[in-house]
Amino acid sequence: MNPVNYLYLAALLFAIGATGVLIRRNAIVVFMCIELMLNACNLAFVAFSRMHGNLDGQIIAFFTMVVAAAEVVVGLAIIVSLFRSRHSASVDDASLMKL
Amino acid sequence: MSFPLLTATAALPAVGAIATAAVPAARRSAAKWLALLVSLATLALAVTVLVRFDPDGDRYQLTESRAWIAEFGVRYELGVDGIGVALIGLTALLIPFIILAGWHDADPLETKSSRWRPTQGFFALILAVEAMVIISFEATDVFLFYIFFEAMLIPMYFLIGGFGDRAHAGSDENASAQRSYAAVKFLLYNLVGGLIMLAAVIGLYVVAGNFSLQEIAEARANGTLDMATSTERWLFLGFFFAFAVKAPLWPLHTWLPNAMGESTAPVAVLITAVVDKVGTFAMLRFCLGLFPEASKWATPVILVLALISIIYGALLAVGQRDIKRLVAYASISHFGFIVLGIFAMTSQGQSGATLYMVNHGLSTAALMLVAGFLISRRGSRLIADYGGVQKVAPVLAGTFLIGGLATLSLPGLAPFVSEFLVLVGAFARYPVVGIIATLGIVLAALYTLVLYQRTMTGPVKPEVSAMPDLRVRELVVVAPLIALLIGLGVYPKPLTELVNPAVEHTMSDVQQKDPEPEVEAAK
Amino acid sequence: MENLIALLVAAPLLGAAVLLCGGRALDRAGHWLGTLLAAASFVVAVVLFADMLGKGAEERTLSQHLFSWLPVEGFQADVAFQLDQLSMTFVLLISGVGTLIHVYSIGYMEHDERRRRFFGYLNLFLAAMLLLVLADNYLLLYVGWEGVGLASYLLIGFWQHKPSAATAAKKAFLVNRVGDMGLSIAIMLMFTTFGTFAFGPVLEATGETSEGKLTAIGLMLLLAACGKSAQVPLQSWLGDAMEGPTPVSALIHAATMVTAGVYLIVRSGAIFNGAPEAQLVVTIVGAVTLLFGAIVGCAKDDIKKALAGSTMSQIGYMILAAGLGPIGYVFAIMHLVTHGFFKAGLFLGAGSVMHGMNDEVDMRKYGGLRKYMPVTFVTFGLGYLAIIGFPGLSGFFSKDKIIEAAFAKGGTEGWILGSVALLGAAITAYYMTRVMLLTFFGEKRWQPDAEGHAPHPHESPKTMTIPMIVLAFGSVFAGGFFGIGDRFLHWLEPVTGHKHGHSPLSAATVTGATVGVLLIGVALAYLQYGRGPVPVTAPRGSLLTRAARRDLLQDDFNHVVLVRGGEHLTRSLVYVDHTLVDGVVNGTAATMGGLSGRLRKLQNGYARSYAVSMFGGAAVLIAATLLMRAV
Amino acid sequence: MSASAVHSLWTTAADPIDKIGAPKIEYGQLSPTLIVIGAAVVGVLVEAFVPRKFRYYVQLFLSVVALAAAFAAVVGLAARGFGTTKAQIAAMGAIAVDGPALFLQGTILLAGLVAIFTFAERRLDPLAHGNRVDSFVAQAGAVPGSEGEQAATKAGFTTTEVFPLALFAIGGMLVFPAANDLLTLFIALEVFSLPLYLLCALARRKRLMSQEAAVKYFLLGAFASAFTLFGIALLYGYAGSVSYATIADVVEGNVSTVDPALAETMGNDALLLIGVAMVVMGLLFKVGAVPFHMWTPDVYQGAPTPVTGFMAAATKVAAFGALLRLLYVVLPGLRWDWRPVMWGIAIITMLGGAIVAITQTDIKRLLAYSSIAHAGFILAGVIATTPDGVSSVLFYLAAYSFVTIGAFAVVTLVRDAGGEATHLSKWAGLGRRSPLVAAVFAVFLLAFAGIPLTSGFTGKFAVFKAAAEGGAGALVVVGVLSSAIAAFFYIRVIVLMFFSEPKADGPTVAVPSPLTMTAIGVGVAVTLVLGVAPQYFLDLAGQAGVFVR
Repeated sequence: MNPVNYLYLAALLFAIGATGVLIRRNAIVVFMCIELMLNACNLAFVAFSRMHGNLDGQIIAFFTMVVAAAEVVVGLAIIVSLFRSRHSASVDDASLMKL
Repeated sequence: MSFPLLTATAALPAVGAIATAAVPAARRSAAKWLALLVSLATLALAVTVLVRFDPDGDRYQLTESRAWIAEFGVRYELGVDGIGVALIGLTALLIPFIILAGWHDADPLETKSSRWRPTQGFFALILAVEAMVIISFEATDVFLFYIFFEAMLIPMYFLIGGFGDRAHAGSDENASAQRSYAAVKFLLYNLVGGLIMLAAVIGLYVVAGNFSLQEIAEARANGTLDMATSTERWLFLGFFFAFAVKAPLWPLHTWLPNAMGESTAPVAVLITAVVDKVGTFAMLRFCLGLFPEASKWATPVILVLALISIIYGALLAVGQRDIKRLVAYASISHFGFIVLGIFAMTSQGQSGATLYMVNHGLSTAALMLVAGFLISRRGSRLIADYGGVQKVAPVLAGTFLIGGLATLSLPGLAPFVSEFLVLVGAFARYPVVGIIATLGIVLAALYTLVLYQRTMTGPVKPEVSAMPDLRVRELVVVAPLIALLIGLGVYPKPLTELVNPAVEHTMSDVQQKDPEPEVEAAK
Repeated sequence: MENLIALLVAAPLLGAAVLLCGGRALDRAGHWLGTLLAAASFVVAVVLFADMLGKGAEERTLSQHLFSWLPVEGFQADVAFQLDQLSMTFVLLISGVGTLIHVYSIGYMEHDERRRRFFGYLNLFLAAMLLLVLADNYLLLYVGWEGVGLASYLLIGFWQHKPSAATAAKKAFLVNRVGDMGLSIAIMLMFTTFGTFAFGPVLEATGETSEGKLTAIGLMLLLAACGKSAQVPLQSWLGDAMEGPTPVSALIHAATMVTAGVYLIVRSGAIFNGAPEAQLVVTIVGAVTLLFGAIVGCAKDDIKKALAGSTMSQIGYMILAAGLGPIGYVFAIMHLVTHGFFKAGLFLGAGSVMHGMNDEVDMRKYGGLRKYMPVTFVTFGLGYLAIIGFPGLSGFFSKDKIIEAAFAKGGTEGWILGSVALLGAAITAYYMTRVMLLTFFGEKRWQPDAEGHAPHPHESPKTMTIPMIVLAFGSVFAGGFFGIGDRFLHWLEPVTGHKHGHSPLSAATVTGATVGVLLIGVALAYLQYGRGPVPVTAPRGSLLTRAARRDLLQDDFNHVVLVRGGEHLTRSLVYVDHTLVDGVVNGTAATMGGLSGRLRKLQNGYARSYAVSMFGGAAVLIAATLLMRAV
Repeated sequence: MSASAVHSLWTTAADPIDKIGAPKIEYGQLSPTLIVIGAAVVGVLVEAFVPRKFRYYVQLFLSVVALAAAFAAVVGLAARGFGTTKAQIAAMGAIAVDGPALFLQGTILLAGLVAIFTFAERRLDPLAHGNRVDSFVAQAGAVPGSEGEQAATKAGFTTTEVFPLALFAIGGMLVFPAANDLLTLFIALEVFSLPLYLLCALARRKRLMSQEAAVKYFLLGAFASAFTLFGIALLYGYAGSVSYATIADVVEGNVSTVDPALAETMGNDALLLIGVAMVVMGLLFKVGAVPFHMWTPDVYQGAPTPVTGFMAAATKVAAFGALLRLLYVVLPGLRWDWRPVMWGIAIITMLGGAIVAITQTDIKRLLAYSSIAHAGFILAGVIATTPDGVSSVLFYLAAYSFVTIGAFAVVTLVRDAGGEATHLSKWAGLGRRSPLVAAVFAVFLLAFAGIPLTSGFTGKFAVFKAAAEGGAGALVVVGVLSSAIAAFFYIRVIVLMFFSEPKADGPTVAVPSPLTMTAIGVGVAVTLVLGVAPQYFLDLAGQAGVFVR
């Protein structure tokens, strides 16, 4: 099956993730959408890796997973502390600073 | 390399400024004396420059040249021509009087926290301005000039905004509000001008590859550097705009009345008699020197602006109710004359313009400082609050009148010489312009005499009845100025001989010949 | 010998410097010092005069070069003097009359605590006036020209505490400035035309340039003359100038300064000779002023203002004569000198009267003073006879010659000018007689002054009477001395040149006519004021009278057109400067602020909207990049 | 894809492992990064094992020594000519050791050092229960205002983790501008971003704002890096490799062997252009260019001020370094595509930053917007695409970072009951109260405004000159105009400090410990030196202006 299709899928996933970031209020969900975007990237990497017949893309995919994990650690820490002090994980509630 | 005299002349006040600022808060009078001494020493150095300078020698003398910022093709190049020497002399001469006149202007009203040291600041800033002005008269490297042309705004800004006129109409916060408005206006106007000039400076570098006045001039002369006409014009406009703001030329003048009105009289003198001269000086040296063709191209417009400045400034001076604003508008009119002289492109006009810079400095200083003494006595700047002063303080009135007569350039006083030269110079090339400009002398008489009549003559107002006459310190300030006004009016020859060769150089820069008199032409 | 010339100027200048800078220490002796230096200058003048008489007519011109004043490329101005017969005449007149008036002022200003300063100003005036007539180039003349203007400004406004005085002084200076404009433009024209403005070269080279240029220069010089000599249309200041102390009026506003215009025109004769149109204009100005002044003189009740009017009209005569060209120059100067004597005398007399009458100036409040101040009466009377041109006295000779010359101009112009001059003579006789009658004859009409002191008229002190007597002598004999045997003519001819015009009327006819109109004028005046009692308050009078009282509405005109208009102009300009010129800048600042405020709103604090902007930005970025490749 | 290709792919995949040699790492040339990262790791261990009351001192000592050592290493490398003649690619093509890299690393290290001083300042906040405290929360986990927080404060807890975090961030920043392939770029990006997210959340005062700042920064940052990553993927897809050199070759079309797959993707410019756009967007986000700037004001305001200063300075340096390398090494062949776009970005960034700043009322937000405007100016230099452009940008970054850290350090001094008094109205009359501090701040403001005799002017002149020479005259004009606008609000602050009467309830100016004094002092010194006698540093930047490929 033509790997290009995987690219379309990746693009689709990326778009979905981005849209999610734009429209969802809950920080956790927003964060999940970002993870989705990262996964889309991974898919793209692997697909390309296959097209070009070298392993770089696959290796990068592993790196990305690690980075994503690290992001989860940091991100959840921040979001949780925010949630605890505000009793809400809505990104829209956190708008003290503006203008 | 011999003793760097020019550097020393500029550096001394700079060092003095730092020293003055460092004087402990309690020792206020020490700071004053220190500042005065430094300014006098600077005057001595300036005199040495004057002596060492040979009018018939090279164009630029006492030159210094050191590597500075090779990256930008910038060198630390100093050198003076006759015009520069004259203006350096003027600056160094006026500063001591300014300091002396402002002796008490910066005494703190109430005892502030021990770290608050207005007096030290005031005099330090004045010296800083002097240093920067002097070096910008000396710089023969465009970048070097630009640096100080811009940098001098900062101390001026603090002088205007920080040490306002005590005699202010209205409440204190109102006063400080207007003061900072004036200061901000001053800074923004000049900063915008300077930034536009910055673009032109960069453009010049792109075209010429270095900033040395002489090198560029030579390169242009022997054709190794040819600017496209449009480029030259754009660059010229960039430079001229900045200088026209500083000068100030209509319609970029409105910052001056605010600045002069809100600041103390000595600072007002510093602005109009010293700092603004850098603008007209730079027109002569940089606009004409670097962009002769563009200068000629722009001449018609500039002459019109100058004429407008002359008439418009005078008319507004007539319409003023505030003594200092009146003097400010009078200065605008006078700057119109200077610009007219510069761009008349005749040797009479340009010599006249240069003399005018010096004489206007002296006359405005005399008038404004006496006005300052007057205002400090009555505590008001409004003309209407005065009357009959001449009865109670004849000496003050007399000096004020002489200052006024100098402002209306009465023959026998220095300004007449320069004004007439400018008029003749303009008339020789553009008769109509010359005639219109002559209207200025009538209007000048009008605003000066009206001012004198309303303040000094008539029945004595009760508020001024107890007004003391000039004190010794104040006489020491005014008397020498008046002496100079008369001296240079009767015997301006030394000055003209100093200036003429430089003017001839400028004329050759712009490849202009004086129009021949009709009769000789016929022969 | 020529090195003495500088002394003429230096002496009074020194006096001015010392008196004005010197402190109260000089208050006691100041006036003597001033008088002494004036006298010194006169003595020097006499010495030079004697020396000059000793020489032949050709080498009488002396010149002294002091120093190069303003050397600029292609532009040479020197401080140098030139003393020829013309200057000599003026020098003698100025320093002579000047000295007399110094003496007079010693008495007149006795009670003024600022007397020292007054003498300082007088000396300053003398110096400037002498500089004016001695200068050998127009620029230096300009210096003297403005110098006398300054002195006159200071002296008119000497009693500055009186607002009227201060205003009058300012007005005088301003009107004169308008004239000065003319002079400076004239000098510029000379420079561009001849490349110089020294008398010698310019006046010799007049032949080499176009008549148009000369006319332009001439008209500009005329403008200057009008300002200084109070000729229409710049005459309005002279009347107000009477606010000054009377000696000032006598010296500056009668004898010397106001005649500077005549000097200028005569001195520039060569230019005018080359410019007939300009000459015509000059004569017209002279003629108009001649009548104007005379009419004003008839209507004024203020004795000094009446005399001022007469001064105006007498100078009108001189200008008229000067405008006639070579036929008139000499007589213009001659009348100038004689007028210097009798008009100064008349003013001093008026001053003496006021001195005795608590400074009352309204003639309707005088009357019958001849018994109380005989000396004044006699001297004033002689001056009166001189000015109306009573046969045998100074005025007769000089004025008669001018009228003759006017007719001699020939053509209709000649007729018109001549008859105008005659008419003027008649009116002169009328108003002077009026002054005489109102002041010295009839019954007393004295009124107590503001403080309620009734006046006790008394003769003035010697210091005042002696100068009056001397001047009276002048007014009686000067004319005869000059006129008989054309002494003056021969003296001045080498400088001004002279032509005998061919008058359509014989000299005798003209003289007869002059005397005739004179008698008519006197008779009319006597009929009106001599017989019946004179009302203390002026009757309403005819339209003309009322207009004349207001200087023929000239001031009103100025006020409406210039003052009001100027005020409106400046006020509107102040507005423009504040709203338009400044407004533009403040406007831009405000716009920036508004823009900033609006853009700020985008920063609404919601992370998601930030994300939107990023997303949008990315989209645009991508689109743009692709677009770049597309195009 | 044909079966044979799949087969070949399979066989390549099945090649015996022993062909892969152990990677060759030039430890010497990577020493700066290694030192810092190593110190960071040690710092973590310190947190684990050193008793609480010594941690602060040990951490401070450790970080200072590490940064100083790393800087020494950079200097050493530069001295050995790695900046110029011996510039080369290290670590199997992952890291470039060349002029720009070393210059920027040096700058980052010095900035970091100075920033660490401000991190360690413990004299400004009043004693909490008798303990000296810095500007970081006692216990990040504790809910604001809860008993837990009270207890933590009482127990004298302090978050000394900030030091290792900062070191990690610095480590990442050191790699970022030196990264020579896209993977390393991405990793470095994350390595320095994640610690910063955390640091933002650790303010002692105004914790809610601090946490909000962290959340915003984190979410938007992650969002941006997702874009970057996708962009990287596309570029990889386009060139079949993530190494800068290879991509550059492919872009310029000079590749020796073109296999069919590559030929196919090479033809597809969309991949290239979209990829470039997305990667560049990620970098522009980090430098805070309009329209990717919106996080800047909020984060700058909310984060603890020392962190703000650190971010504002170091992040910009690193990000611009990376941007330069990307554009100059990878995409010179693509200049005509990205230059116009960057023009647009630069213009709206300069104007946008300047204009919006006019109406700001909070000093930290004001500085944030000013930093946006400055990003615009630097972009003007980037666009020049000449060696001069590179060196001018390098110089500008160095000058700017010290001014910024100094300015924010001054902000930490002006305090009232609620901690730092950042509202502008509180600054009224500061010049009367404490002239010295006000004067110093004025110097920084003038430098921001680009007044001559300050480093700001030299830098601005350098970039504008480079831009003009690079044919971007119009940019210079816009830049000049926006500097005029910008001047307005810097001046406004000066007016406020000097010309308006002090308020009765105005803030006090705390007297800091030598640490902050050093930070401010260094800032002032650098500002003036680079303003008056910049020649030496301009030369340095000039020599460092060449990238290795």
